Formats: sequence, structure tokens, C-alpha cells
Amino acid sequence: MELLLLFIPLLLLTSSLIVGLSSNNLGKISAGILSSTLVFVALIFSSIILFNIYKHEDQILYENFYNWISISSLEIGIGYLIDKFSAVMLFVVLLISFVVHVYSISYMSEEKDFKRFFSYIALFTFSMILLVMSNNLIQLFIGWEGVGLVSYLLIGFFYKKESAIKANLKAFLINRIGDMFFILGIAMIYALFDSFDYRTIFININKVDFENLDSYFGLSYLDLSCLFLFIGAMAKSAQIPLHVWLPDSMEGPTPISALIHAATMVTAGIFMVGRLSPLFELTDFTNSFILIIGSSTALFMGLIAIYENDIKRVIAYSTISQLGYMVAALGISAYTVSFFHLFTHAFFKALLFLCAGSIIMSLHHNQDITKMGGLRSKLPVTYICFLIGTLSIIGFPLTSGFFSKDLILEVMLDNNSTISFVSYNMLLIGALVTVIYSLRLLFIVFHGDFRGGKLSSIKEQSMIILLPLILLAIFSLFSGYLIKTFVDMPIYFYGLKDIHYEGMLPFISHGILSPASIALITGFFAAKILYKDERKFKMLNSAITIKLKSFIQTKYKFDELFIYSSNKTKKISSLLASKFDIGLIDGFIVNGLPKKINKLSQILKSLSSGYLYHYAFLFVFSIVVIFGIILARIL
Amino acid sequence: MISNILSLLIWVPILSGIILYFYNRNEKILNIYNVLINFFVLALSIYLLINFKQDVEAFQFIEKYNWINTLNIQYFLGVDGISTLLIILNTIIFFIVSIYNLNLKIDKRNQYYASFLIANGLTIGVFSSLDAILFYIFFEALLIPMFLIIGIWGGANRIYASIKFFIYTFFGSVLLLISFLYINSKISSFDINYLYDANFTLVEQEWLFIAMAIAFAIKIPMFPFHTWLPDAHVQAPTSGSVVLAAILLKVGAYGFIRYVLPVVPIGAMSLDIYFIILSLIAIAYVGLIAITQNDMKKLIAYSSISHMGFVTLGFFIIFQLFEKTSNVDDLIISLSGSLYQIISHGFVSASLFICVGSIYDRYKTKKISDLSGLLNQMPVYSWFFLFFALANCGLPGTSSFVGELLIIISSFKANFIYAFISSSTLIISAFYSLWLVKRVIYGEIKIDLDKNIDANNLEKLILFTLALIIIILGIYPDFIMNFMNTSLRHISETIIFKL
Amino acid sequence: MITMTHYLVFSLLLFCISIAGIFINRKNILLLLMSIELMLLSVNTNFIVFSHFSNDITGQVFVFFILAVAAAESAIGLAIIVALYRVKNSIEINLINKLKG
Amino acid sequence: MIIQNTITSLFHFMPEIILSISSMVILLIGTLEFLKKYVFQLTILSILLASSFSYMVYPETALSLFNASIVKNDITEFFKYICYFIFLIQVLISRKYLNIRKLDSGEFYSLLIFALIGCLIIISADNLIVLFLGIELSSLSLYSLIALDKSNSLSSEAAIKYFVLSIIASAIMLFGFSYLYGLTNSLSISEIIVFSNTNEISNLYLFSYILIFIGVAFKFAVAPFHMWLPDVYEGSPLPVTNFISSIPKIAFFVLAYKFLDGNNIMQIDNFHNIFLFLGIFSVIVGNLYALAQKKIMRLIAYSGVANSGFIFLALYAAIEYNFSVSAFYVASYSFATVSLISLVTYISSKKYNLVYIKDFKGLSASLGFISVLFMVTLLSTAGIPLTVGFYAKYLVIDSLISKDLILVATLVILMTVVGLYYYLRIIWFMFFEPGINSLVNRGDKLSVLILSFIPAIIIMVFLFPEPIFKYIFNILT
Repeated sequence: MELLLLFIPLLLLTSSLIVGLSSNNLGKISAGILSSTLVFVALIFSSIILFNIYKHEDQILYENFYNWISISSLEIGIGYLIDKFSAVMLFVVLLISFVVHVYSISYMSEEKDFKRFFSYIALFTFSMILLVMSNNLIQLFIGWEGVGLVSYLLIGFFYKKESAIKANLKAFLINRIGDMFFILGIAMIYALFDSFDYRTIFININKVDFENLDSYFGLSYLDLSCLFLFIGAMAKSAQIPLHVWLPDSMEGPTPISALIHAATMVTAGIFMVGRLSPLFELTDFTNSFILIIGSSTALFMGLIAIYENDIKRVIAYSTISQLGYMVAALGISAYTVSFFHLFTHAFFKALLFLCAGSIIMSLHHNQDITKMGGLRSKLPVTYICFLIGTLSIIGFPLTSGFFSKDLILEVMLDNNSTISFVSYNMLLIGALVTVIYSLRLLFIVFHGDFRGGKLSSIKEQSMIILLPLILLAIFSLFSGYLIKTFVDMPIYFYGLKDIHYEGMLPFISHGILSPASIALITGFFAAKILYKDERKFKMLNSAITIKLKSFIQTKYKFDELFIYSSNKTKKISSLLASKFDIGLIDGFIVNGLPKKINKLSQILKSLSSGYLYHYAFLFVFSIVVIFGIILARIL
Repeated sequence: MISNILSLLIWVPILSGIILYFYNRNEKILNIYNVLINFFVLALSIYLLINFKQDVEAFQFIEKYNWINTLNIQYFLGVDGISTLLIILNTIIFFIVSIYNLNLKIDKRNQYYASFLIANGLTIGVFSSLDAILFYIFFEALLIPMFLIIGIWGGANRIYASIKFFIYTFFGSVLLLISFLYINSKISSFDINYLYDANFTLVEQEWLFIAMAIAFAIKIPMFPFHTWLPDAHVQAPTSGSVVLAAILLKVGAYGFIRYVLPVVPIGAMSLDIYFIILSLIAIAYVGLIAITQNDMKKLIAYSSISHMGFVTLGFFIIFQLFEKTSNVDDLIISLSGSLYQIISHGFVSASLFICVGSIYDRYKTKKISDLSGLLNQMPVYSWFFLFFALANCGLPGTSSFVGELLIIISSFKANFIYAFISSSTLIISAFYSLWLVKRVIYGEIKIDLDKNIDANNLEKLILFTLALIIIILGIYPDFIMNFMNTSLRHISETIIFKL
Repeated sequence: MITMTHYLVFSLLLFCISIAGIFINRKNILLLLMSIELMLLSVNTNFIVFSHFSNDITGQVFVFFILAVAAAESAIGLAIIVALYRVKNSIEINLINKLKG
Repeated sequence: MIIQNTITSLFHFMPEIILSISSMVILLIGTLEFLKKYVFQLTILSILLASSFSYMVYPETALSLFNASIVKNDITEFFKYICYFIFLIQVLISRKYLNIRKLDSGEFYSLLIFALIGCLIIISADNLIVLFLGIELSSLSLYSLIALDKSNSLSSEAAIKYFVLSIIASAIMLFGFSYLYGLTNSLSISEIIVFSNTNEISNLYLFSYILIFIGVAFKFAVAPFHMWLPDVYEGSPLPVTNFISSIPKIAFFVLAYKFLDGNNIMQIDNFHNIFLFLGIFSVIVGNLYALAQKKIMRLIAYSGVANSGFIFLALYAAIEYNFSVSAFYVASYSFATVSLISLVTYISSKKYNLVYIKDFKGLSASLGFISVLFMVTLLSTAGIPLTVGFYAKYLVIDSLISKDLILVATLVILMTVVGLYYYLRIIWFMFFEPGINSLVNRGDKLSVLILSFIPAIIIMVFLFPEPIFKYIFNILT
């Protein structure tokens, strides 16, 4: 078992290195197959581990296998902490990764940098696994930064495209903003517990006298540290206002969007909060903060998706919105519920992205949905898969999304507080919005008439593309039935959260009768009328709705905010450089002082005239002065 | 066991350098001779490393002769873990530089090599001398070869830069001399062990601290004494920049840990807040300045200053840490972070300068605005450049992460604000490093040289070695930590004892 | 009664006058030489006074040496003036300021 | 008895006598057409002869000759050897320079040797009359030497300036002598010192000492008595400058030593503070003036002013009669400056007049080795480690600090940082600027060998200073 755990990251690292550094002898296809095989082996290992974890109740694997740093009392290791929570996550990551690997063999086959791509995704999976397995905060951070790095590299995969290299810089920088707070949070935790290990931290959590700790800005110590950690998660999991990088990250190849920007990396923040639940559990302000951020992200980002015309960007905004659901669930300490949504979302969102990839390929890299339409007949398999994904995301009963989203809504309603009630309503409206934008996408892309020229040249992709879709579709349909597993899932040192769940059937019936169904039905008809039948309503052209529409289309000006602040930073930078550094320090002091001295010496030089009688006078004058002083002192 | 190994390390390169200075016939022999000597020194230093006993607190490989009895000056050499590591850093960098220099097309090649060899020996002298005046002599003499390297083989504005470099650092070092002489006038010794045992009053310590700290702060350089560095870097030839960034700045940091903190801790303690503020300014403000530099070397120079801000921050928070936790381990962690940062930055900045130098050799420009899309024309270089840029912004897995992490977590223990400002480097360093990458490496090609100008095998070897070292240091920091641990504990205990 | 002090003050005054002569005179170089002679003579006065009042002959011996040296100095001074006149065609002091700064 | 004493004295005074005779001989054969060309060789011969004789008659104990008017001891002999050595180098280097300018006549060498004899007499004099004669002998010779280049108007201008000012200084010194004589009724320096220890130091004694040391300050060119120095350096022929820059300074240092060693007057604030303030003033003024100079000789002159300031500071620090610091400084400075001027002389003898600093541009391209020598010497003058000049400055600063004058030490050492700039300017002109092609001809090997003597000593003494320190500390404390 332990050995298998060690092998998983090693396999991926090997894959990344072999593919990345190999010479031209290794062909494209064989490189793709090689790395897919390695991921597959890792996947097998992870399923064995998952199986084992579930076979032995309460088994937790916790070990350090490498001592990274040890300076006297400080010990930072690389190790693993595998409980049910991380075992499932491990499995999901590897599964999606494997699927994407296979998918990419075909999708990327035209690319010159095929092997670089595979090296990256293997490296990504490695980092993600490091993050998931970690048993301490530093390893978590290493993985955290690692996935950020690979995301950066992959968004900039097409490095000649100006938009791509802008997007990847933006993504990295915004992630770095999060990382800054994340590391501060880590530092705060370390200062409190003198350790980075989860075990040590969690064991000592009860021994800490929280009352007597310093408070900052009116927040308690723990609140602030968790807030900082959460800000890190906000950047990674694309929460308002640090979400701006995610839509832009769609510049990367589509499989990447599926793997990184939908299924795995962006959920790292959710995972992290879940992992540190014993800490977050104790916070007060931070939890409310999380809740507010999550629910507003869920609602407002969904709204943007309605007006997007780029197929990938629609799905990206939907991802942000769904992440909002997960975060909102974290805010009421329903960690496993959130994790459940993460789990199902990983499948259906990866599915949607891969379908989108398939469509884009078939349409020769056209991503604009206004140039699509009526693809149903030409791409039947893709259509069915996309339909399954859509049903799942809108929470159509009995699909996986139904279970997870309804569970979130229910626990939200069960949580008796004003904030959670407000959030509940926001999430409910969010559900409606989800239905609208998802169905809009479905209708515009697959129904109606094709708007992009001749339809005849379009055909379904090869089996290498389709098989992954089908696999993910199956998971999207059925993964929801594991609801019991997640409700009963204990998190390391946090234990079980008491969730109101009475069994599958009551849950389903209750779910169907809940307000979410109303949202579903309303949304369906609204989408059908607006986007399938394309009816026009006067009401939609009224001043207010147009204003609202244009407001949403500005994406709430968050992008502008970041562009503004980055431009401002540059401006300040050049101002400081020229005025303060070169002007004041260098010009006035460092070079100014010598200049002054030089001037003084020029003045002195001009004073000595060269006349003999001046010399003699100075001579005598100096003697007089000396004697004068001495006489004055003697007398 | 080679006796007098430290003397060999110092004098072999210096004497060979002097010989080389007057030998100017066959270029091939010159090249081979130069590489061989550097390799010999490297091998010798590795021998030193192998024979170094990690768990011994006292100085090792001691050579102690009476040099100038009448002035209490001894020829006193010896190393502890810190200096051993810095010597290794030094010899590796000089060896790499000697290989890199094979590619250069320069005149007065023999003198160029000679200057580097002499600088090599003198730096080892700085790191291994345990007598304050001996240290000072090496410290000061080191200026001469660097002055010549910048002045003779530098860029268009080299004279201004070299003079500024020389006079600025000389200004600092005379203050150092004054302090050493003052100490001597009180305890009649320059021996490091006596210095550690000496006790001064608060006022004395404060003044001594100010004088010595300014000297080393100029060398490191700390804000606001930093303005000589960008000029020197921009004008210096590539190998000169490499040595300047990788070695010379470290001499200042080494001075702090060896001659300032343990000798006048009370003075340092009473004034530490100012130096912490300066370090924080260096980290944030200088990093900010780096963002919009249009000269790649200047950008890296500013980033060096910003990174060295971490080093000094790690040095000066120890007193507040001690006040808060009175745990010697916290001091050691912070100091380890600083020293790790020193070593890591040595390699990272060296690599970056080598990359920039090679770009300059090909495109004859260092201006960012002139370049774009190098990835299309010189992919191998560009990937390495990207890697080093990422290392420069402290990516985990590379060596720079370790130091920054340790310092950030220590600084939080001292004060929230310190940690907050210092961790802003995560954003700022990413901004300047990756924006640089975006503009230079990525995008469409701007100047098409239309021939194969990618790295040749020699350069590939150099870059690969450096990248490998950076990664190894990133994933196996314990190798270095073990070396430093005992020595740092010793120094920390000395400091605490005197407090 | 003329005491030693009177003599000393006299010689001091003589000395001061001669020094003043050097820097007040801005025209003629020969006056310079005369001032110098006067300066040495004031020293001689001093020696003779001391020698006389302390009944010690060595002071007067010194005076002879000073006189001899003064003569040599005048000779060399005149020689330099001649050399100067040759290249400059003038011996005015206020024209001699090529060397300055 | 007296006769025997005189014979012994004459024997021990042989080196000076040899020099006097040979200088007269040189003067004589200089006028003879067929022997004219041997004056140079004869000069060298006489120096070698005198110095080897000086070695032969080296006194085992301190000697007092000619009725205690001349003393010979370790100190005098040490400085005399330095003088011989420096003089030898100066003469060897000057030949070509003089040859080109048609100055290598008999009277030149003769006068130069007379100046040397004067300085040697200053070093060993123990009687005010002898001392005065020594001072005047060297001064008189130098007046004529400076004016020797009759075609050059600067030369006579320098001579007249030096002449007038030097006589004022001599007269002031003599004035001091006269008061001392009146006070102590003695012309013997040792008796004057004994007087200070047996009687309370009166104001007159103080004044006369101040007068004497104003004379010394003039000879050292300590600011504000420095005005003559740059003009003389610039105006006179380089070999003469070379002489003025070093040997008289050594001689006057020994004079100062003799007047101060063991003298209670050193304990008087009003007296020794003069050294301090003149020293500080001189370091500041010298460095500031040097910064603005465009001509190499004026620059060396003003750097000499700054260095003399250091010598005065070292004398100040000698309150406990520890003159080793100042002695070392004087020796080190003399060597360095002789090396500098010799190098300038050597370069100037190649029909290339090195007047302005910008004339140094690209020197390293045509005269690589010479440039290195120049650099070493400049660094020594600036006091950078790896050269003996470092120890010189080090010792001064050290003694100031041990007197708790930390601020003064800091001030003067910061002024050396200012001074570093103009030394570096020469180095950068030599090494960093593009070359001038007119200097392609290689120098003669012998001169280069001779020129490399002093830089070699500068570095060797840096590496192994202990014997020198021991020796100097031994004889001077």
C-alpha cells in the first residue's frame, strides 16, 4: 500500500521527465501512449488504495517518506495522509487525468509541441497528487504552486498568441496574490503550532488558548489565519474577485481546460479547506465570509455565462459558478457535501469541456457559438454526451448533479442563520441561472440551423476522442448515487458532520419537490423560448434589462480593475525608478555628494592665484592665526 | 589529508592568475590552463567539503601563523559550515564562469582570465579568514580585480559604473576598518574567537554596529545603498555580472553573519528595527522598481537587491524572535533561511546573467523592448531562461523557495507586518520575472537572425548543470542545512549569550 | 636702560617689517631680496643679543654662518632673477603666475 | 685627544665626505669636453661608494662626532640608506629624460649630490648650526636645480617661488632657533631636549618650537604651508621634483623626530594639537585640491599634501614618543611617490611629454607592464590593501583610534575615499580608455627593471611586513 502510494507520484514524474526531455527518437504517438499507460497504472494503484481504504474501516495512512528540511526543531517532510477524503480525490484526479491523456493523444496530434504538452499534463497530475496526498501544509503549498505553474505553462502553450501569453501571466499573477495570503496563513498556523504537520496541528488544536492570542484588524488569530488560507483558495478556485484569470485561461488547449480549469486544479481550494476543516470549523467571521463569497460567485458568475458567446468561456463561467456552490457549502461547514459536488462536478464539467473540444475540433477551431447550431445530427455521440453533461449540471433529477446540488441547497436551508438563508436564495436563483445558460448553450450549439457555412464537412471525431466522452458521461450519470458515501465520509480529525439525510428515495422525492425543481422547470422554459424558439419579447428590450445586460456583459468590471491596478503598478514602478531611485538616491545623494565635493574643489582651485605675494600672505596669515589661537589659549 | 588546504585554495588561483597575466601567446593553452586551474580549485574545495566534519562546532582546517605580531594580525584561516558552503559556491561559480568564458571573443584574454582567477582566490580568502584584518584585506583587495573586469571589458558606460562600484564599496569598507581598529584598541586582538568573546558597552556596540553594518550593507547591497549595483551589472561583461551577483554580494552577507551579529549583538538589537525596515523596503520597493526596467541586466540586478533583502531580513529579525520566543531554534531557522537564500540566489542569479549574456552575444542588445519571441529561434536557451525566471520568483522545487519560505515563516513569528510585506515578493517577483519572460521569450520573433543560434553544447552543459543544482538544492535542502546547522547554532548561542 | 627685551622687540619688529615687505611689495623682485636680507638680519640681531647677554660666544659664531649663507642666497636669488628675466623679459612679480591652481 | 677624536669623526663621516669630493669632481669634469659623458657613471659610482662605505663604518653603538655636532645611530643610518637607495633610483631613471632635454650636465649631478649631502647632514646633525647649514645646503642646491631648465619659464617661476618661500620658512625656523638658544644657552639639540625635561616649559620655549615646526610644516608642505609644492612640482625638471618629493621629507622627518623625541613639550596640548589640526586640514585640503587637478604633477603634489597631513597626524599620535608610525609612513610614502614620479619620468623620456592626466589614456596598450607598476604604486599611495601604503594608513588610523580620536580617524579616512577618486582616474585612463599609438616603442629593459624595484618592494613588504615593523619599532621606541 505505502509503496503503491509512493509509486503514484513517481510514475507521473517519470512520465513527465521522459516525455519532456526525450529526444526526437520517441515519436509523438508512442510518447502519448507511454504517458497514458503510466497514468493508467497510477490510476490502478489509486483505485487499489481507494478500495483498501474503504475495506478497512477507519484506516488512515499517514507517513513521511522523505525529510525535506530538518533544522533543529523544524521538520518539514514529504509524505502522505490518505483517508477516505483524499483517497477519493486521488482517484478522481487520476481518472480525469487519464481520460484527458487519452483524449489528448488525438486532440493534440497535429501539434508540433505534442510531447511538451504531455510532459506538462503529467507534471500537473504529479503536482496535484502531491497536493492531495500531502500531510503537511508545506507539501500542500508545493503542490499548490506546482499546479499553478503548470497551469501557467499550459495557458501559454500557444506562446505566439498574444492573448495566450497575456492570459497566462494574468493567471499566474492572480494565483500569486492568493499564494501570498496562503503562505501568510501557513506562517500564522506555524507560529501557533510550531509545526506544519496536520497531525500535530490538529492534535494541539484543543490545547491552544485562543482567547489570549493576538488579534489583528479586529479578527481573532484563527479567523485571520483561516481567512488568509481561504484567500489563497479564492485565487485558486476562482472566487470573486480573484476569478478573472479563469475565463482567460481558456486560451490553453481544451483538454487542459477540462483537466485543470474544471475538474481538478480549481477544486484544490475546496480540497484544502476540507482538509483543514478542523481549523476552519472553529472560525466565525471566516465562515461567513466564505459563505458570502461562495454564494455571490455562484449567482453572479452564472449570470455572465448567459451572455457569453465563446463556448469555452461559457463553460468556464459555469465552472466558476459551480465552484461558488462548493465554496458556499464550505461556509456552513458542510465539507463533505461540498466535496460531493466537487466529485460530481469533476465528471460532468470535464465531460462538457471535452465535448466542447470535440466540437471545436470538428469545426476547425471555431469557438464562437453564434457560428454553430444544429450540430445534433452531425455529431450524435458528442451531442448525447453533452446533453448528459448539461442535464447533470442543471441538476436534472437522478443525474449526479441533482444529488450534489440539492444536497448543498438542503444543508444550506437546514443551517439556521440569516446569512445562510440569504445564501440559500442566491444559490437557488443561481440554479435557475445555471439552467438557463446551460440549456442556452445546448440549444444554440446543437439545435436550430447551422450558422457557420457548410455543415456537410463536419463529422464526428475518432474513437480516441469519443471513448473518453462516453466514459465520463457514464460517471456523470451515475456518480450521484454515491451520495451516502459522501454524507458519511469522515475527514481526518474532523470526523463526521451531522447531515440530515434519510436515504436515497426520500432524498430523491424531497429533491424533486423542492424549490430547485421550480427553478429547473422555469429555467427550461425560459431557455427553450429564448434560445430554441428564439422568440423576442418586448420586455427584454426595455431600458432596464438592456442596462442590466450590458452591466453583466462588462463582467462587473473586475478585469478592468486588475488591468488598472497592474498598469498602476507599472506606472508607480517607473515613477519610483526614475524619480526616487535614480533621481533622489542616485542623483541627489550618491552622485550628488561627489558633485558637491568636486564643485568645492573647483572653487578651492580657483582661489589659489599663483601670485607669490598671495602665497607669502597666506603663509604669514596662517602663522598669525596659529599664534593668535595659542596666545588666546595661554592668556 | 592535505594540510594547508585553505592556503592552497587561496594562493593557487592567485598565483596562477599572476602568471597568466603576463602570459599572452597561445590562446588554446590559455584556455586549457585557465579551466584546469579552476577545476583544480573546485576539486580541492570538494575535498574540503568531504573532509569537513559537520557536527564539530569549532572552526576546522585551521591554519594559524603569526603574520604581523606587532599589530596583532595573524594569518588565521579556518572554516565552519557556513564558509565551507560559500567556498563551494564560489568555486563552482568560478569554474562555470571559466567554462563560459571559452566561448567569448575578447581581447586581452589572458588578463581577463587572470582577473577572474585572482578574484577567485581572494573570495576564498574572504570566506576563510578568521582574523578581522586578514578578512578586511581580502575584502578590499577583491575590489581590484572586479574593478578591472568591469572597467576594461565592460560596456559603453563602464567607467562610471566601475568607479562608482569601487568608491562606494571602498567607502563602506573604510568604516569597517575603523570598527576593527576600534575593537582592537579595546581587546588587542583581531582573532575571531576573541571578537566573539569580547564585550562592549551599548553605545560602543551601537556605533560599531552602524559602521560595520553600513560597510556590509553597501556590499550586499541594502536599500538605500544599492544604486551602484544596477550600474555595475549593466556595464559588466557577462562573466563579471555572474561573479558580482553570485559571489560578491554574498561577501556582504557573510560579513554580517560572521563579523556583525555575533560581535555586537546588543548594538544590532537596539538598532535592528531600522535594518528590518530597510530590508522590507528592499524587498517590496526595489522589487517594484524591477518591474519596469527595460534593460534585462538591470532588471535582474534589482531583483537581486530585492532577494538580498530577504537575507538581511532573516538576519535582523532574530532579535525580535529571541525577545518573543527566547528559543534558539527560531533564530537558527531564520538564519538558515538567510544563508540558504544566499546560496540559492548565487546560482539563480548566475544562471540568469549567463542567459542574458548569451542573448546579448547574439542579438547585441539587452533591451527588453528590442526583443521578443526568442522561443522561436533559440528554444533551448529560452526554456532554460524560463526555468531560471521561475526559480527567481521562488517556485517550490527550486532552491529559492526554501530560503524565502523559512524567512517568511520566521518573520511572522517576529511581527505580522514583516511577514506581510516580505510575502508580497511572491507577487512582485512573479510580476517582474514572468513579465520579462512574456516580453522576451514568448510572442512572435522581432529580430530574425536567420541562423542557428541556439545554445551550443558547452552552453547547454553549463545551463543544465546550473538548473540541476537549483533543482537539487530545491528538493534536497537538508544537504546544506546539515552543514550549516552546527555552525549556526554556535553563532546563535554566541549571540544569545552576549544578549 | 636698554634691556634685552628692547632688543628682542626690536628684532621682532624688524622681522615683521621684512615679512610684510615680502607680501606688500607686488612689483619689484629686488625688493624681495632686500626683505629677505632684512629678515635674516633680524635673526642675527636675536642671536647677538642672546650671545651678549648670556656671555656665550657660540651665538655669534652662528651669526657668521648666517651671514655667509645669506650671501650665497642672494647670489642664487639674483641668478634666478637673471634666468627669469631671460625668458620673460621682465622681473615684475605680478607677472609671475603661470603656475597656479 | 681632540685630534684623535677628529680623525675618528672624519672616518665615520666618510660617506658624506666621499659624496662631497665626488660632487666637486663631477662639477669639474663636467666642464671638460672629453670626460663629460662620464658624469652619470661617476655619480652612480659615488653613491655606491658612499653607501657601501656607510655600511662599512656602521656604528655598533650611537656615535657622536665632531664635538657632538653630528650623531650616528640606527635611526640616522636607516634613513640614510633609504636616501641612498631612493637617490640611486632617481638618478638611474633620470638619465634619458635629462639627455633628451640637454640637462645632463656636470652641474646637475653635482648639485643633486650636494642636495643629498645637505639632507644627510640634516639627518645626522645634532647642532643647530650644522642643522642650519644642512638645510641651507640642500635648499640652495635645489633653488638652482629647479631653475636649471633655463629655456623653460615655468622652471624659473617655480624657482623664484620656492626660493622666496623657503627662505621665509628658514628664517622663521632660525628665529625659533635663536629663541631656543637664548633660553637654553646651547645650540645642541640633545641639550635643548634635556632642558625641556629639567625646567618647566616656558611660553618662549613653546613659541620657538612652534616656529621651528612651522618651518618643518613648510618643508613637508602641510596645508596651509603647501602653496609652493604644486608649483615646484610642475615647474621643475622631473628628476628634481623626484628628489624634492622624497629625500628632504625624510630628512625633515628625522629632524622633527630629533626635536620631539623625549621632549616634554609633546605633552603640551597647545603644541601637539597643532599637529592634529594641521594634519586634518592638510588631509582635507590636499585631497580636495587634488580632485580638481588636470596636470599629473600637480595631482601628485596635492596628494603629497594630503599624505603630509597623515605624517603630521602620525606625529600627533607620537605623544608617547612612538615615532615608528610616522617613520613608517614617511618611508612608505617616499617610496611610493618616488616610484610614481620615476614612472612619469620614464614615460616622459620617450619624447612624449606626460603633462596632463588625459595623456595617460590608453597607456596600458603600449606600455602594459609599466601601467601595472603605475597601478600598484597608485594603489599604495591611496592605501589599498596588497600594497604597503595600506599599512601606512592603517597605522596612522590605528594610533588615532587608540587615542580615542575616532571621529578624526573617520574623517581622514573618508577623505582618502575622496582621494581614491583621482587615483582611480589615472588607472581608468590607463586601462579603460582606448590607446594612443605614439608610444609603441618598447622601453629599455634596465629601466623597467629598476622601475619595478619599488613596486616589488611595495608588494613584498605588504606580504611580509613583520621584519620591517620589528626593525622600525625597535629603533624608534
